Amino acid sequence: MSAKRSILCAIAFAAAAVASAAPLPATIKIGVVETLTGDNSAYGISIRKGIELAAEEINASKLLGSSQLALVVADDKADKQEGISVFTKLINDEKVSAIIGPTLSGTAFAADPVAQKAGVPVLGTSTTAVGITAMGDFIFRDSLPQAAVIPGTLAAVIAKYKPQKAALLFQADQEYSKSEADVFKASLAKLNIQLVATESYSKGDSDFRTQLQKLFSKKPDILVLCSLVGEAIPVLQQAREIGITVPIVGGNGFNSPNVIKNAKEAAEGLIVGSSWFIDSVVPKSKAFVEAFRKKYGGDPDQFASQGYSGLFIVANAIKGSGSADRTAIRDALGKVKGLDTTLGSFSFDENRDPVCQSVPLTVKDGKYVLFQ
Amino acid sequence: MSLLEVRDLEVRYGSIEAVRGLSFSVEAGAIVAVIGANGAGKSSTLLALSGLVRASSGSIAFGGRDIAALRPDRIVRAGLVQVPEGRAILAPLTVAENIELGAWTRRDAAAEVAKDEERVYALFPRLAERRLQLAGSLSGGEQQMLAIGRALMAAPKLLLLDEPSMGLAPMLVSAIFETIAEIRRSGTTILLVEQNARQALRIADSGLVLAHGRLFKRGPSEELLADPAIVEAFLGKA
Amino acid sequence: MDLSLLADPVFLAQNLVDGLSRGALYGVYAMGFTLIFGVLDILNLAHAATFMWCAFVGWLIMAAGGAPLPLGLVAAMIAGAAIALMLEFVAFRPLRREGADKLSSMISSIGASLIMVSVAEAVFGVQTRRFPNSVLNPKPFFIGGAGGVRISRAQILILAASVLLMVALGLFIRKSRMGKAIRAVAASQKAARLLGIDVNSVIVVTFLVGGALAGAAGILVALLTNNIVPGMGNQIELRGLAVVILGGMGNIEGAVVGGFLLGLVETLTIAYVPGGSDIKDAIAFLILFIILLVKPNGIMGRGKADRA
Amino acid sequence: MKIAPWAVAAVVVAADAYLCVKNPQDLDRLLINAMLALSAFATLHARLLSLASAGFAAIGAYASAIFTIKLGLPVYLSIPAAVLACAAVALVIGLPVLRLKDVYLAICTLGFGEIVRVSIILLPGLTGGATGANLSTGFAYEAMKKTQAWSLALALAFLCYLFWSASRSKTGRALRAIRENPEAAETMGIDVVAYKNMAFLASACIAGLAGAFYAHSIGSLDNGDFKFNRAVDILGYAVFGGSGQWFGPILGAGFLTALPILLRDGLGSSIGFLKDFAQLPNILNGLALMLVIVFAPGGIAALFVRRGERRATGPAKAMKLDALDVLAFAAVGSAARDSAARGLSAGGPGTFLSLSGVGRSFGGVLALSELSFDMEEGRIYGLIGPNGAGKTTLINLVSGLLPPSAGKIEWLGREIQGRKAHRIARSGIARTYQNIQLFGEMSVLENVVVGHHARIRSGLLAAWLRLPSMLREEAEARREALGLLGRLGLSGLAGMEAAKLSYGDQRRVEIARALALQPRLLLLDEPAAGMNEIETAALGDFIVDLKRHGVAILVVEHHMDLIMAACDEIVVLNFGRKIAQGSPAAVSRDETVLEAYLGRE
Repeated sequence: MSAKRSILCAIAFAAAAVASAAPLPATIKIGVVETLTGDNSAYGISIRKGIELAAEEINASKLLGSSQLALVVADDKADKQEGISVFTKLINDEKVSAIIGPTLSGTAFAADPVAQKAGVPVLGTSTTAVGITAMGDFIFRDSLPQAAVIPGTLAAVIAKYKPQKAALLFQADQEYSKSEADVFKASLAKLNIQLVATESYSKGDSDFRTQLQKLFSKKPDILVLCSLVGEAIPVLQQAREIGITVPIVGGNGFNSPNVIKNAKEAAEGLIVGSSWFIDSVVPKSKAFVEAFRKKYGGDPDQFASQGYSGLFIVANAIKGSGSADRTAIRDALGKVKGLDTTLGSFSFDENRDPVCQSVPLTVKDGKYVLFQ
Repeated sequence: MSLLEVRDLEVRYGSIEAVRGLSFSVEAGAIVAVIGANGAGKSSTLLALSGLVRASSGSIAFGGRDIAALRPDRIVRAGLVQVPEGRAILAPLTVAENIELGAWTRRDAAAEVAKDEERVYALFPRLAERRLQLAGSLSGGEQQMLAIGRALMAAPKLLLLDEPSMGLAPMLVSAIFETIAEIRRSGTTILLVEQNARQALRIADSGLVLAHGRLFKRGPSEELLADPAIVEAFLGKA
Repeated sequence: MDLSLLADPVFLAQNLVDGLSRGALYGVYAMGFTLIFGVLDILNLAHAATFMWCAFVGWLIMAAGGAPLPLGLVAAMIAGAAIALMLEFVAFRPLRREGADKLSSMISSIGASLIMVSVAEAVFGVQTRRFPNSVLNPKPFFIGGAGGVRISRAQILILAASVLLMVALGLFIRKSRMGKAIRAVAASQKAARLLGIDVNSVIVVTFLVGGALAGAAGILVALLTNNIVPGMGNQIELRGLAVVILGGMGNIEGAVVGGFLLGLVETLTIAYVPGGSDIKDAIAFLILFIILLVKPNGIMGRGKADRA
Repeated sequence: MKIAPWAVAAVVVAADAYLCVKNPQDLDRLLINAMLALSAFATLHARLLSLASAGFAAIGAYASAIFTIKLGLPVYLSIPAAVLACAAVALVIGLPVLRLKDVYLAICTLGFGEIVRVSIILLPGLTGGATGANLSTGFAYEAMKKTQAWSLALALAFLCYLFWSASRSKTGRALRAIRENPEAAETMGIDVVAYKNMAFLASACIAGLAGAFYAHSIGSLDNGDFKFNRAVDILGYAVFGGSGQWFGPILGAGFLTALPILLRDGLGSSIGFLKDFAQLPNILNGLALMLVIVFAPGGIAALFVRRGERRATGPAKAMKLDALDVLAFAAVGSAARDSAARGLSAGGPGTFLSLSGVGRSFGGVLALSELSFDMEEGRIYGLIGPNGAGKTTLINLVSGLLPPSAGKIEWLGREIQGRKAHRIARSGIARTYQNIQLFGEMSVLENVVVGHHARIRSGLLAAWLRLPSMLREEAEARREALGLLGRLGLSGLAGMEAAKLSYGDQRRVEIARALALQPRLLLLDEPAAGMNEIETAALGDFIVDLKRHGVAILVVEHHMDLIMAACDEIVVLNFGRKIAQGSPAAVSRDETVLEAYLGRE
């Protein structure tokens, strides 16, 4: 099944594999640094589940021959100092071959340089901020930056609704939401849609009625919401509560089964753009969702999928390089092209950023479907 | 049997021994004055009786029952009530509320309590005038009246008074002593700690003289007032 | 100022409704906090965690257990009282002795809070929990037709509850026998002891009442925002502190008035000041600064003498 | 429960050393936290419950980042520049905010942190806004990284030295006095407001320094780095470690930084059931925090203090004033005259102290009105009257604790009404209190040495340099203070904690402390309260003796024996008005006085 395909893909790395003759060690340690406690742990826990599932599959399928991947999981607590401390520990004490993480871009900016300096490849599976991969040639990510998703989503919306005016709500003190909002603003301007009002809230807010009311009073044709998963649900519900019926375009935070599950009818008609969604027809993805449900008894989200694919990407790079050497893995990662993942066909560009599909989705009858 | 029997009482604060092996008793219906120099252990003794500091050893029998290990509120409930040095009135509460709270431990009928309330206001007409005033706004003398009145509301069998005359104008000092005598006439036993030793002994039946945490001398008031050694050391020239 | 909006009376009325209900939420939270401070002079930084746990208990009973709203409210208040009682025994009473720094209790409450939030995370996870519509129909009423002022059932509930709780607590503290004992302990523990008041049990009652208020706040906030997460305490803690200070530490009515004030100011800032939503957090504290410069004991503070 | 403090400290230090050897990155974290803890200590120690450290750290961090990235300043310049920026902000916000008390100050300074955070978000051009500032791509970063740990350690060590030396000087003593009792400190000639401002400024600078180091250690900043929780954490380090001693916060930071790391490393997260229980280290962390604070409720540093200093060196001697060494005592009197001549010789003859038309009201109620009387040098004045007559108010007015609402107070020819209490104290007026106001947790000797505050010239700089002149002055002050205690029969108690003394002994210490100011005028508010007749009489003799050595005295007392025996002149107040003035004999026969105060036998 899925492992077979991976092996097929790995043929692309055959040349590199031949070049290094030394056999892989019996266990290869991969560091997993995620936010596992605190407000932001929803992402970290989800990613970790995806990665652990991937590790099981990789080890069971003997993707790396007799070598086994051993995960060393650590909690970065969404704290910069802790991130640095954990990275150092994994690199110096645990001698990991590569690190997947950290969860938040802010932590990545602090911790990734540690790995860069030590020459340990890092693969971010949820860091989307501008400048992450610019920190060095050991830093990769498989999470699509917002600029790669949003223009496509908006284009699809324009095609259907022909909006003239848009209003925007985002979280002012959150780096992810802020940069997503910036990309939305730029894209709207490029597409000649007038941004009639922008409002923000801050961490800790749970009552957004006033902001929404004010946005609503400007009579926009579409409403753009940039929230993280936690706030996405109440924002949606309150928007519907005060009677906003115009199409709502959500940022990445709205692409979660949780949103549908909790916001219920308020989520109907919501439009999001994403590299992955639960009903994705990509074959790898179907198998992943099935395996995930079986192991954890719930639906995976985009972060689990990106984490799952992340470990496969790393494993394939190890296989490709035929070595657990950090630099060799880095070199092999740089050569990943057209790898079959849950995110579809996956490549890294020359800046070590991901190249993969992104599709506009909408919520219909409690499910994400392709938006047309 | 005496109302209060103290045996070998010791009180320590860390390395300091404030009371060392003190024994005395108080008979029901009496006024007993406790006099002595500063640091002789008078206040410490009272605090130990009320359970506000724990005796490190010794026994305190009140009405035949050992109260040395009881919580302060239980001791009040048993009928041993203290008016502390510095009065400790509840400044942000009104006079009436202070008086009312004095009866906190009483479980008898509300009518009884109300009767006692009237008795206290009769004893201290100044307080009656100021019922709704905040206690913190009273003058020093009025606060002392309030503290005593409030203690009476608990229907004490034994009333401990710690320096009731401290900081009061001479006119008020004699008034307070008169009040104390009157309280005794109504049947309450009183243990009185005073720096104003001469006046205290005058209204007391007997006296205890403390020095360095020990009992230095005890006896009927007249005897102590006449004892040249006591006069020399504690009373000064009349 | 956004003048086009200023001219719209419905928008203004809407903001007043939203601001007052937001403020009511701050007020209910702050009431319990200020009560405990008034009596013990201690900042109970585990109050927010208590509040959060009560929201979860209410959610468990109503969403998962299917209990009706009044039962959920009662359960949350009982849970709050129970948690506060536990805090008193574990975090505060051991430190209530001579030589203990007042701030030590604060540290101890931080420790307790850390444990409570972590346990909630471990038990419930950090995903948002929500009430089903069966608990409280989320469909708002519109006063004056479809384009009129919207007021939700949760808003009505929280406005009513805040005033009711304020009056009830005020009466309890001022008139009841136990209320007077609480004030006595607040004024002087030594004096209260000499009156035969069992100070520890009065403090226990204080914690029970304060905890129950945290419980009420937890469930009401949960209903209003329909967003129950282990981190929800952080969200209200800072505002709660500001409200308590605005109203004067230990002043119960002050807490509610301060809550309303902060809620209104925040809402009106968002509504009428251009870019207001960006600065609303700072505005709250700027106002706090200004008020404290003029009245260093808060708007209704009259110093320690009239506390609790 | 007895805990050996050195063992606790050793465990903390060993744990931290182990961590830093194992993971050098944790050294930065530890040192920065220790520095932040010191910044919290600086305010806490001056009785300011400030939570501004996180806000100042944010300013320091961003300022140094901006100076480095935008202005291209080298790191060794950008960090000091950032500290200066913090100092500037502290000066501006300190003025209004420091008037607030306790929790009000705490919440207000929390608010300050919140305003700083929002400002960071609102200034994206400067700070990167919500997306944060990133130094890691800046050129300074790598250079800084190499030098980080040792420069940080050096800076912290230097700060420790400053705190250590300051704590053993008049500055440290003044701050301890303020911590214990700001009002009494003020009337001992300590400029409380200035010291509080200084403490706030120092705290801001240290926090800024820590923040700047943080910026260069982490390499990236965002607005979440110094939020509310951080502010509380920082205060936690200081309280947990103990705010009484400068090394407490460092131990506290050491403990509280190491604990979560040790728990994390000790438990791992890949073992068995812990795999899905990532919260366990946090839970144990909280539990440990509570347990330790229960055993060391005054903080770790308090464990050290309880032992040495506060032991009585001998039993209190009875007040034997007849054994007063008159010759030695004369030194006090002459010194008093010297100090008077030094500072305030401007006054013409006859205007020693003069009150004219002095009044004071509280919320509309007149406590004193239209009070006029003069005092002459070297005489004893008694002030008597019923409770609430305004006697203590008068003492508060003369000593500067309250400004009069009307009238004029002239002292040595200058009007002093409305002047700050510490200046009045320095000009030669000392006082005692009706409710004793000692510095309770300080030793008896230290209490008295506080009285030398104004006369010790060596300031903070001298303390930091440990100049011999400063050491000499300190030794001299202690010697004099011991002498004074000896004369009051208190030398056996010099090492005792003042609060542990009996009431009467505390009164004597208070008098000794007031005399240490070498006053020309001594205001005594009910000095004999809590004394028996014998002691009261001895006190009377003592007062008369003081007069003989050139100190004028105004004494409020209800003990009429003392008043009649000691006073040269008596002023009688009733309901805030003077109802009589004259010799003891005259006053005791005065009908109005008998009516209002003395009563008739």
